[in-house]
Amino acid sequence: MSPVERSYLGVPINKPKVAFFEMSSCEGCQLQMLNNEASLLDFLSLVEVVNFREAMTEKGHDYQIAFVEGSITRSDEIDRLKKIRKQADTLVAIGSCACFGGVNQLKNRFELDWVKKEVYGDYPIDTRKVEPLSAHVTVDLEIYGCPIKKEEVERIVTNLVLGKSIEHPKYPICVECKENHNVCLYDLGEPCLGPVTRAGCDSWCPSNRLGCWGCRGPVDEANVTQLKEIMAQHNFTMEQMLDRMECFGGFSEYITEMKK
Amino acid sequence: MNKLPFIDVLAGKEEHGRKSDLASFEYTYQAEITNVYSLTNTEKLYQIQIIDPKERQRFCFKPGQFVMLELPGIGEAPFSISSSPLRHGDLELCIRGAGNMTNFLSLVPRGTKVGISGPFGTSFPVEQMYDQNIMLIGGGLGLVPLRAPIFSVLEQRSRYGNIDIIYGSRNPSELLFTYQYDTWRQFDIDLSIIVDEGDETWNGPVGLITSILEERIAAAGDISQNTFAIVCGPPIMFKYVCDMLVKSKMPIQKIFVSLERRMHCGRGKCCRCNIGSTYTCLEGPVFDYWSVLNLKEAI
Amino acid sequence: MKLSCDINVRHLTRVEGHGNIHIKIQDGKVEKASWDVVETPRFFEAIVVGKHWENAPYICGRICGICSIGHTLASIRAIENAFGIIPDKQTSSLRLILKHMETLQSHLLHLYFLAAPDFLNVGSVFPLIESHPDVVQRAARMKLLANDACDIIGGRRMHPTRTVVGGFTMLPEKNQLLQLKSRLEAVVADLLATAELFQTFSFPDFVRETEFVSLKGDKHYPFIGGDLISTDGVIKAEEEYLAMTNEYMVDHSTSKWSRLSRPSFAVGALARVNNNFSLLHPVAQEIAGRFSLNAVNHNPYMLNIAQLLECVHVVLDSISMLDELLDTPWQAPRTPVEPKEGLGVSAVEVPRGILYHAYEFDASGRIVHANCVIPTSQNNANIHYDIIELAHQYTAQGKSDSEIQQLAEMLVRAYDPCISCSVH
Amino acid sequence: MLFRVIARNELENLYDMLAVNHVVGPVSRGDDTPTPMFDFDFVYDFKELRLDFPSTIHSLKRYVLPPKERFCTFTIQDNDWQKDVDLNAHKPIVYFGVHACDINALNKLDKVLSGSVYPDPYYAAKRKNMFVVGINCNPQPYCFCHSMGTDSALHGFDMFLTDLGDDYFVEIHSAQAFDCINKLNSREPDEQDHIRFLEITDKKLKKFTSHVDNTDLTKILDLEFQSESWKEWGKKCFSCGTCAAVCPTCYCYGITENVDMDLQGASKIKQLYSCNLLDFAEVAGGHNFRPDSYTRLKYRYYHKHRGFVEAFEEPLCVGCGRCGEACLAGITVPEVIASVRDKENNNE
Ligand SMILES: Cc1cc2nc3c(=O)[nH]c(=O)nc-3n(C[C@H](O)[C@H](O)[C@H](O)COP(=O)(O)OP(=O)(O)OC[C@H]3O[C@@H](n4cnc5c(N)ncnc54)[C@H](O)[C@@H]3O)c2cc1C
Ligand code: SF4
Ligand code: SF4
Ligand code: SF4
Repeated sequence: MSPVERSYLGVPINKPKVAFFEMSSCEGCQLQMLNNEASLLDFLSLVEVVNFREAMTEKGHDYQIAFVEGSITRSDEIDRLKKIRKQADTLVAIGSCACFGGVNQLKNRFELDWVKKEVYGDYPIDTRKVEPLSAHVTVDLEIYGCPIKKEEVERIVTNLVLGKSIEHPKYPICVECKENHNVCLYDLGEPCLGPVTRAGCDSWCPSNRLGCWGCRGPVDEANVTQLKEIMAQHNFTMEQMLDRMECFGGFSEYITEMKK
Repeated sequence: MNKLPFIDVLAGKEEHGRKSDLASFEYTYQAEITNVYSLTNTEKLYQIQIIDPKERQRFCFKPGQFVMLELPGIGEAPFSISSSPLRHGDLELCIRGAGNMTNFLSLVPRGTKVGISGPFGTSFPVEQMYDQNIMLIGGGLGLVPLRAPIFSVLEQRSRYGNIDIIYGSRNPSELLFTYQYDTWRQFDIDLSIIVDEGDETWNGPVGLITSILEERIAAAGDISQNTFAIVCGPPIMFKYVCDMLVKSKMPIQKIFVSLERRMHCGRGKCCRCNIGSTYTCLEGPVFDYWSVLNLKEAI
Repeated sequence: MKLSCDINVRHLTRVEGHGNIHIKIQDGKVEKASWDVVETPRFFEAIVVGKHWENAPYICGRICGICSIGHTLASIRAIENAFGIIPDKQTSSLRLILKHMETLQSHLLHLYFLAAPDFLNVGSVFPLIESHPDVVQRAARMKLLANDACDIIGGRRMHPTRTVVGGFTMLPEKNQLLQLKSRLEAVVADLLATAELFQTFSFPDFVRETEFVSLKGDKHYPFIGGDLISTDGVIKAEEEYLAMTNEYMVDHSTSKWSRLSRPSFAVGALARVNNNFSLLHPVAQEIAGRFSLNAVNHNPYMLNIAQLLECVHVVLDSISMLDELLDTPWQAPRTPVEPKEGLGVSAVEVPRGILYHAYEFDASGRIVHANCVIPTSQNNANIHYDIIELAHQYTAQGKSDSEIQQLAEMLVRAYDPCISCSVH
Repeated sequence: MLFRVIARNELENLYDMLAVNHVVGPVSRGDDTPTPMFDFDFVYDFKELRLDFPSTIHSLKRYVLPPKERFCTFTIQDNDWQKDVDLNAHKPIVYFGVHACDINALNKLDKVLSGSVYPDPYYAAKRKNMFVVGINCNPQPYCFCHSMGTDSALHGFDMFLTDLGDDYFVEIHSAQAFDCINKLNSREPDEQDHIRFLEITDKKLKKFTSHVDNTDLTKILDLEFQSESWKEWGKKCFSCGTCAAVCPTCYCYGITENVDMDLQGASKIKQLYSCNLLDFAEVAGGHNFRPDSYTRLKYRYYHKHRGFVEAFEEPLCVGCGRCGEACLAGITVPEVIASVRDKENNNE
């Protein structure tokens, strides 16, 4: 199939060939793409999927946009990733694993040898320090979240196809939480990373009465120092705050500082 | 029984062939891009005509005012009108590809429909300047808003004294409207151009705009009585140029500048363009230098 | 007669995760036939060590995107078992409906998007959008309902937000449940149409005697907790799960393998149906008859049908649970949690089979040791032996390499393996 | 203005009479919380109404200025398109139980949004279709409306109730309200009612504990533009915009345009913004006129307590105290202004 010519306001819009790949992950972010049954058909009219192992047998190797999920935990993944990078014009990291290492990077808290032994005993197993994609290749665009939010992905992909620049919100989750008319989790006696986490998920967790765990990583100029004080004021331990902040890897640069 | 009546705020408000105030808020003139010319690598000149002939005739603006240009789904942004006020709804906008909307705009073909709303904002008081000398000082893209007052002045050239245009640009390839320089000079206008960095094609002066300005001020002699200045350009240029004019005794209420801010509405609602608490879109973009000095964080 | 065959499938498609199939037969002798799992391990059991109990469901739910609800619920149950928390009726019902909806959406995804293309001879669901629009729309409609239900009860269709130890962070609104119920009632017709569609497919008549392991139903078809049972007659309590799973490592796989009375056993929809056939909803039992599926069935391709039966069962069961919930006023959404030292084990039936989470806590509620046994890792050995048997039988029948490859791929897919989950 | 007195039990009749329309009123939010909380929401039963509410988390603003609102949609064909504007107001709404501060907030919003040039029809359409029933309040520790002159409402409502104990004292401000009251059992207030009314107002005044000193505030803000206090507050601020979100008078916004996935349509979405957010004053090219959190925080005070005063001779703040209550960092208006004033005193 050749890309179907479409146009928007007289500007020709190509239907880009897109491929999906996964490194170490739960494959949930890819599934989110299939999970949008209400808009799946529109999505498929916008792009041509040439490679999506989780959903199709055919494998195409000429694609312009590669969506890569998962983090790097074994050396063969680096080679695969580099090949993908070579082929793709645009490499999009999807989900916290690809952007920050995700929950997988919690492994980095320990010595590799201990980790191997804890799970596999003496059986030899190949693994390495968990890294985000950007540790090995240039990532053109990051789509945050664990999991990614379908509405956000759809908007981003539409903009990508149109050639519009993609701006992530520069404000924290609190903005969306207020938009959703929620009661602040701190008032309900629960900790929340909303004030320091980049918005875009439409305050997914706080709207369900669960404090934010920071899966989308820090907002620009996150005021973590102040958050520490607030956690303390509300009688949450430093450990509780750290548990959340280190869960998805987005706050890694703050963690070392905080653990001192 | 106590069902409250629903009040339709827009009903029956089309009076005298013009929209009511409320209905005009989100009203866009449908306009067509009739021509596009590349001026430099990044700037293009768009000729845009309001489609409805009646609306086109009714559309009036003053030099220095801006319009909001809308590309559905892509964005809406403010642009100074760069054409002569006499031409009503036959507009020329000179636009630099700076982001989303402006880059997409540079791709759309002739004949594409765009939305225009406005005109908005304050203008350069060219009537006040009758019988006086005018210095029009522009840096980079700052020449764009100067073009409308230049047209106005040229159209009534005999009503003004000496006219100086002082224009600075980073390098010769970024000079705008080069094709018009001769016409301007024919109208007895002193046009001085300086670039930060010359190249093989360039044999004019090289340096900062202030060095030329200094010369022009020296040539003009006393500018404390009968000279106005219109200044437009990047914030850093403003500061130096205005300082120099003030030092040379030009009264601050005779210096006019055009400021740029982020704008989402152009109608004094979104607050994005506020300086201190002044709406650039309502009380500006044209300010006299006294007001600028009064504004916190203006430049 | 055909005597050799050589098949290598690298990164089998339309399954979750990375696995390879190798079959090499020379002169009628199987030289090699294997199912290798090459997924990269993520070491969940290690990464939760030292973490506070609250973290466990949140982190361990991320073992798998498809059955994240199952993992979350298993994790929560293990913690509750360790701390001695017994969920009230309201929480149990809501959790079970949530689980049902995950089962429904996962089975539907498998039946329509992953398995059906094989029977319709296409490479993916995408061409079916044009060739069989009504089928795709039906699938989308049903999946949407299941996903919406997960959103309403769990807060999110994947990696749920409302499910916590002690109950829920918040409850759905009653009118949401009412709407859900009427949508579920409407979906029954779609499921019957699905049954009709699958009746038009021809399932390979491959049989290999297998031991089937699942939860043991008591009065209800089992999904959350209870005793463990095998078709070979083994019965164990939930806490004795290790005696049921017997994990060991093999060379060519990063996933652990399991065995019980035989070198391998199977878990999943077919195992559940085989062990608890009489507890299925009568309508599901009736549909089973149409496919001549009786307990104990040893054809792994019938896993697809077992999934279909469960779809029917979970929808009808959810409707009756919703009726009850709608008739009773809401109780408090959650009970307070007091951590305790000790071990907590839970067994939960997730779409692909029985899942175990077990944690050991210190007195402050921090995890000292964790163990998760995933259905696909229990199935891996069985898939491996199935493939060997399949290679034997079909080579002997003289099928071509490509036919055998197709049948082998279909066989692996029938298990709906969740590989990244098995190598967690 | 006309005055009437109705018996306490007539209130439900008033509600029922009005409830043929949609009703928004104060309801309880979070019974399982340490301190009871309230918010405005649609009400379907008189019993849900909590007219004794101290204050609500969010203000009424969201009903006239929704946090996200679709301004218009476009249908696109090739390089031609049509624009379809929807003001998103389709029904009149009764607001039952609104405190004076929130009524005054609406009056202030009116000045910018429907009073000045380019009146905003999206706002006007909702504002014109409001029927407001005010109710007297019970000042909370964080309320400083008295300092802002907004502790009583002179206009901007249809009727205003004051709880006299057994009766309600009713101020009637619109013909529609007059119609309603005439269908109830009501009477003219007598001498005794006047006394009771004054007593209650008097009691209320004594309850205010938070104050803001507004004397010469516009000038002081100019003088203290470089004050160190701003930086101190800036260090605490998350730039999270919560203050603006709960504020009944903050109205800034941003516009985003989105193209539908099928490329056949587009929409223009307005999102309420806040001057505290990082990119509020960023222009094309990336230059940010207010890059530091303290400059943005300061700007919010400037707009409210200086700029708006310059334009309309009153501050853009009704002293409801919501922003300070909602701010996790504990930044409150009385404290910020006091600290800035304090610097000024020290300088002398
Ligand atoms: C009164 C006035 C007159 C003007 N006249 C002219 C003129 O005559 N000619 C001309 O070329 N320009 C003119 N401008 C400037 C013009 O308006 C901008 O270049 C235009 O708005 C850019 O729009 P855009 O959608 O292309 O860029 P955008 O994509 O909106 O922005 C470009 C840059 O702005 C930043 N940005 C944008 N949106 C966001 C966001 N949501 N969050 C964070 N950062 C963001 C980014 O750094 C981005 O790179 C004028 C401006 C004003 C106020
Ligand atoms: S609220 Fe926080 S943890 Fe939840 S989805 Fe959003 S960013 Fe992630
Ligand atoms: S003042 Fe408080 S509420 Fe406002 S932006 Fe700063 S931290 Fe957020
Ligand atoms: S204070 Fe800030 S957020 Fe509020 S209206 Fe003013 S500029 Fe907007």
